[in-house]
Amino acid sequence: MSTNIIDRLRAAVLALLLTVAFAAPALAGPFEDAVAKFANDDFSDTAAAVEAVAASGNPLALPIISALQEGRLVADPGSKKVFVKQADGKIIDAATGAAVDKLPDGVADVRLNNRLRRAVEAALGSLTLLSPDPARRIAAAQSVFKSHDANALPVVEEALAKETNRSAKAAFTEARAAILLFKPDVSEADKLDAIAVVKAKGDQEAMALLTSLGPDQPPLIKTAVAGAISSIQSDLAMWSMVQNAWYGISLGSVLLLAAIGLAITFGVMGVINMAHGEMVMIGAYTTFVVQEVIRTRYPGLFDVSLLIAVPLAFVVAGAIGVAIERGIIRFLYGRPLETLLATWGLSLVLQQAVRTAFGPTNREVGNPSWMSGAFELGQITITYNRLWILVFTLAVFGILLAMLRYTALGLEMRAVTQNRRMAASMGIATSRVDALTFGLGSGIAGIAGVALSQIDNVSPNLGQSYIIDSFMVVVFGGVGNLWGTLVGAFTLGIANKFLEPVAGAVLGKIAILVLIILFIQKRPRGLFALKGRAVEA
Amino acid sequence: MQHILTRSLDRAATTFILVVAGLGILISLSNILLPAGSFFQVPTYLVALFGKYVCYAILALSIDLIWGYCGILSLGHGAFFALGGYAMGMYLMRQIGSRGVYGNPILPDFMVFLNYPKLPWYWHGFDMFWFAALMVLLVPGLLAFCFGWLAFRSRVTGVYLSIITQAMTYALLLAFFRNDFGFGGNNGLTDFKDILGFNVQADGTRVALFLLSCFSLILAFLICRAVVTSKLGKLLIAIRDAESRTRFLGYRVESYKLFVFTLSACMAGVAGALYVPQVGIINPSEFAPGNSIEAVIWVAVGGRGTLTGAALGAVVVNYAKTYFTSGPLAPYWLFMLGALFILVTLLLPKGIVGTFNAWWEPWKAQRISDADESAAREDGIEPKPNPAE
Amino acid sequence: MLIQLTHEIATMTRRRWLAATAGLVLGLAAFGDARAQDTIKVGVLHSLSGTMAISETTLKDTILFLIEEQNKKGGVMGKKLEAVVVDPASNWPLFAEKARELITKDKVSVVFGCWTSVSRKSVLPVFKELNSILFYPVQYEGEESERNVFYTGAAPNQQAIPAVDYLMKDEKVQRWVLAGTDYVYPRTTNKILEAYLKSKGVKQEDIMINYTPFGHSDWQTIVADIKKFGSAGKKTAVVSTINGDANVPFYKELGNQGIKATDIPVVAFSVGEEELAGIDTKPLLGHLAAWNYFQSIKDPENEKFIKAWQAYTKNPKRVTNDPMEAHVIGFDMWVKAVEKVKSTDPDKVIDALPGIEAKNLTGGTSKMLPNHHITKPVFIGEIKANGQFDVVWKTPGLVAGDAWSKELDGSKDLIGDWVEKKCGNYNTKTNKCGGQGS
Amino acid sequence: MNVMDPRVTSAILYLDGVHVSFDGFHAINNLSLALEPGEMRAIIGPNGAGKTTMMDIITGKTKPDEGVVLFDGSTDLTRLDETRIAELGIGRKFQKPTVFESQTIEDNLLLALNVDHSVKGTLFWRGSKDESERIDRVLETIRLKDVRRKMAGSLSHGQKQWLEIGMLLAQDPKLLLVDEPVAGMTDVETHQTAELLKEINKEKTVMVVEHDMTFVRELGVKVTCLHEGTVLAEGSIDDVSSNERVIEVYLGR
Repeated sequence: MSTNIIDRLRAAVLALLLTVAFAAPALAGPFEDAVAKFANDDFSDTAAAVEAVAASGNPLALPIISALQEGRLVADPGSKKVFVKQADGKIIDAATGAAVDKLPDGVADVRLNNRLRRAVEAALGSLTLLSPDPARRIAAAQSVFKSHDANALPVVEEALAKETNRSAKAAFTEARAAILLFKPDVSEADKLDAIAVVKAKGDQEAMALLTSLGPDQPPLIKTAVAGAISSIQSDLAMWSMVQNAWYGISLGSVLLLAAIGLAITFGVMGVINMAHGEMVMIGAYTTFVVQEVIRTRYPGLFDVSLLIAVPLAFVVAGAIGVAIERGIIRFLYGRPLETLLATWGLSLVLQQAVRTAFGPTNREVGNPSWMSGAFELGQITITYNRLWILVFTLAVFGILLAMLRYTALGLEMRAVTQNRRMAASMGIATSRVDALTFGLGSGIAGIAGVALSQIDNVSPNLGQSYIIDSFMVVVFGGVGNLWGTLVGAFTLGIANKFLEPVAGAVLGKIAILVLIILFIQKRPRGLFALKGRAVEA
Repeated sequence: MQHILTRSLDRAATTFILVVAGLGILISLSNILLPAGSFFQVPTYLVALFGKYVCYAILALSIDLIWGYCGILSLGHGAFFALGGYAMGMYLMRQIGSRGVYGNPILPDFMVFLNYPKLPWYWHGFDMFWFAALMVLLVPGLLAFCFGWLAFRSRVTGVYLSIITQAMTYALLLAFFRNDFGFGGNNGLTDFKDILGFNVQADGTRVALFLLSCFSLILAFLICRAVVTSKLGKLLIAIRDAESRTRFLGYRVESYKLFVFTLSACMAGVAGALYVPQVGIINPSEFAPGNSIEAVIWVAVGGRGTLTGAALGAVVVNYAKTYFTSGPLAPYWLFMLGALFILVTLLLPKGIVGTFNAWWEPWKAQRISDADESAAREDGIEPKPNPAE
Repeated sequence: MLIQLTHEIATMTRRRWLAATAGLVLGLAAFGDARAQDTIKVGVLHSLSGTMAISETTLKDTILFLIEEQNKKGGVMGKKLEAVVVDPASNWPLFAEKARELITKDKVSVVFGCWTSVSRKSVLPVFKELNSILFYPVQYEGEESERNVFYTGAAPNQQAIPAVDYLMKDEKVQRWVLAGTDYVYPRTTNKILEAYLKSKGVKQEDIMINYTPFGHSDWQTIVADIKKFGSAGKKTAVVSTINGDANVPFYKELGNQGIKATDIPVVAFSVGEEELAGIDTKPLLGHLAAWNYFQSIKDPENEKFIKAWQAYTKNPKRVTNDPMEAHVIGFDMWVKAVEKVKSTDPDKVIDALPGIEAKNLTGGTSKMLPNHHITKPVFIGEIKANGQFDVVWKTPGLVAGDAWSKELDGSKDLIGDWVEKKCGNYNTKTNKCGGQGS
Repeated sequence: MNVMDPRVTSAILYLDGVHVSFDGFHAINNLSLALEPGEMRAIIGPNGAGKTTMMDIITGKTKPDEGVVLFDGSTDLTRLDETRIAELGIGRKFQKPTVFESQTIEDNLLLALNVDHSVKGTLFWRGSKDESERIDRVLETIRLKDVRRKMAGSLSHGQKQWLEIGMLLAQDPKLLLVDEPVAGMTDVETHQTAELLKEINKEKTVMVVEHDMTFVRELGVKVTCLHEGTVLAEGSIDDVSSNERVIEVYLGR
């Protein structure tokens, strides 16, 4: 307990040091006056209040500023009283720390803008360099690395000395190196050591730090910096290849997900289903409805909303698919181009139906916490939603393959598509298999919609943006071959992402389309074409 | 030449030509001669609207020629239409001269505010009508020739061909969207003033353009008839129904496909060129794959493999679109259009004219003696479902 | 050929010809019916289907709402207003066709409509030819002043430049990413901004310009590039003219890659309350938008409007946005102009409109200028967690809309003045109407 | 291959050491075969023996992985495409009768005539007396004169087979490849077809692929039995049908 207070005091001293530079006059007033300024609803006053409170050394400073950051600080403009809503729901008077039963009427949140948010972060950062939570210490050290403020050096060094956590220790070492690098009265040897540390960090921030060092340096330092920069640069170039590859794989997984359903309805059944995109859209809207119900009735389930949505989307889209097959497609077998026409009409109807039912605007589908944010792998950022979509896509693909190979339905499906008459004479109910196959393709499009709702708009136009790409993928991979679809999707995705930095997003896409056209000349039946005379029989 | 005309003009074909010419003249006269507001006067906006339909009808004919007769399903024919339109649009842009908002005598407005120092090389020559008219044929024709030469030689058929034509138009869509491409980006080309010295917005010019479109429709129809009634037309159907058979008979299938594909692209280009001055804008959305698919649907609705059907389908579907997008039904028009497409495929698989022929022919065959048998087949041969597609 | 034709005509029965002609005449008559005009018709030309329905449907509803409110007050000049709604279906040539239909067939007195620049460009010749009035409610690239069009949305100097000023002064931004969808509005806006930034001493290497296609959905590469660009040690901001559907995946990627507003703020010109309704805004806290109106602005007029609007749409959560306010102002101005001249005659109304004032919803009074643009306040709002904006800055007074940008070489000498000069592109250097040349 | 082999110069069709495989499946395996001018040869073999694939190779539809295919002693067919090979004078009837179903019988034959096959030639084509006489003659031969204006699609299966043979005649090739001409025919029709082929053989070289042993016997020509893409036996029908390996293959192991 006592060390905690000492820590806080130290922090307050540091904060004082940090803020003197640009906030000298605010020191005068007592703590209560400073707090009252929060009630003025004026950004400059709030800024002044933050500085004064942080510098006050008052034990209430940390709770007040954290509350401000988290939007829990409210003020009554009439009485100029300021209150902290604590995380446990209790309310205290910010100036006195006394508990309050009930907020007076007319209180409003103390507003922030970006400048203030940074000031709050900085204040909290300095207040938390010695925080017991290692994650907060690391964050604080990182913000020092960016600001490389010499005033923080004593605290950083102290923290470094007693730090036991490995990552935190590394962060403090880097922060110290950054400070030393910019501090004027440091020996050359120390500076060279600092450069080595920064070079070892090797990321964008290290690069930014080194480049901002400026040209007026002793020759030895200058060469060391130049060497470090070029080494980081070549490192980063290598990483950017890895990054492009990852982006390509990620884009490929999205393409694959959108195309798998089509690979079944189009590739296996030969039905040109222009309403495929709308099945994806229906899946996305199913997710929306699921989340909406969860939000209003069972907020605790939000993180599993997608797990609930996946089977539901499969059932909803699959059922609609079966209905389409029974109602329209089955009358059109043997006339594949007519199915194009009818399903195009259908896609117009479905789009407008969704527009009428849900309105024309985008609908909000949230990311569950496990699909938000990103993690660093080496020098690249991998976002969780993309990663999960990749995993999900491969799982869907694997399950589908296994289903086609090992289940009775899969066997019947393959039998019917290879030789309908033979299958029928062997007692397979071909029309049932047709309906189920189409339902399966549509259902998979539906679950694709669940995943795509995580990265794209949920609007009536959602499906349209994927239909052309999906057809390209299936045709490029070779109609009737699921592996072809897989390889096709990833090839197009990766090619696109390597072209994009060179040619730009638009030209890159044009180049891909031209490449597909040329590729089809070379292999008129796609990447994995069926060979032999059966093809044309 | 005489024998080509004789065999092209059977009873149905002549009726079609007379109806188009009659309607064209009637509408024009009514617009010019009758006082505005009178019950029988066709207002100018309708003349422009009909002109648009006629251009679509030409596009539909061009699609029917390759799809209905030769089995090539192009899902990118809108690209040729749009290219023809752009060629005309570029001419019309150059005709604006110094009347643009910036008053630059050479550069179109969009080039002025995007800081083009001078006219890009590919804009040169478009100030001359003959050059633009040539390009209307040449650009779509050349693209179709190159594309077809590659695709048909490699024997890309069926759905693969359809999808790469779609890729082609999609790539062009993206390219024309780019402002750096020098065609006005998303806004395209618009605010035209003159065509051949006549104000494009004057009633007289509109009527003249409408008549010209009707004339072009008749001409396109005659060319299509001449092609499909020739031995080449029989061969196209043969290719559609049994491509490898024709190959083993010693025909170079790719040459035939290339010929008819290029011809069709040129026709689509002309349709686009006539369309632009009448609607007053050409922009990249004409390249949208959806537009091309819709054009194919016109043909299917009217009757694939019947030339009159293709033209009729274009007019019917577009009239429906015009009708349904106004008034109290406006929010629901997509339901109606979608339902129309579904119902036509389910209930009238041969399209309007195809179904009519199937119902009319047996009855008529009784009346017409065997001597006149060639006429009995109308201009259509029912397409056989082709599993290869 | 002639012989063949005459032969066929001769063999055709007379009856068939009669039938054909009769059918034709009936068909044509169905097109043009003009009903007696006991109401004043107002055309609504907004896409209700296709890609733009997402934005434009609300504007259609707004006009219907305003007409209903006006009719409750007794209409205009004692006549009821009647809305004529058409659906141009996000199809640009169809916009022109429908505009023509509204003016010629339905004989509307005024049209409220369009969203995209290309739709406006498409209908422009029609309005000029048929001499009617269009109210255009969306922020746009400027470089236009037409006699028949009234621009109630923001010109670039009413949105882009104040936003950049704010970032420069308040956020001390030194490095700029200009990201936009590749069409005219972003191109022109970025051109103007680039010139403006350079005039403020920003170096070329501190400006990154990036264009993406419509509906771009894979932002991984571009967001990573922005991140890289922003880690060069100088304070960086993104000025986004990304349009429509592409925004949601863009913001989602920003949020997921951890770009916070405190690191690299994004200021958008096309993202309003409607667009945010489709996004989980928690990760976007603090990103900015510049508009002339925000729903969150505390003003009695605004609160009254929001209440009435939500009652009209029977949706207590229905949001309002900037283009809606533009329609509110435009509609009010039109009503006032018509009542002033006691006529719906387009020439009279067009002449009456400049100088008309109407209350906007943010506590001020906007005025129609001789260049057919209006005066507007400019607000910068920060995105809040609830999908609304928190106004962090506003211009001290109203800003007059410039039809022609002062930052572009081609137009710096041009002004639009339909009151004295009767000219949309009057050159103040040469004192001539008609742009730079002649 | 031995170039000095006398057969190389005399044979109208010469296959030597031909291999084709599809995705690892050896459809044709070291196939060697020679046809003398004026000869009629029957090819038999169980399903999957490679009969149709062999025809694909001769007509240029499938390219062999290795091996020699010569026509008229000197022309290398592996370098040519279907159209060129047809022009050289090799006509082919498919296993499944393939005629232009939505056109009249006359028009089917008209399209088959070996006249100008260029785009220009067909576009500006006008019938000539010589052409219509040739068509009449073929119609006579294939006994379809009475129904000449009927759609080919309305013909019976057997009639379609004949029409296709008629198209081969109109094409006037040197070598006819006839794939299963009597499948689905009545006994009478089968007999008539045999007569027809014998008639044709008076002027042209013919290769017939057929399952129907009665028919093959009726033709009374040299028989080659294929199995798994290679020649199993060759000789008169009696020799071949008494060959133990042939019996084994046909009756199964």
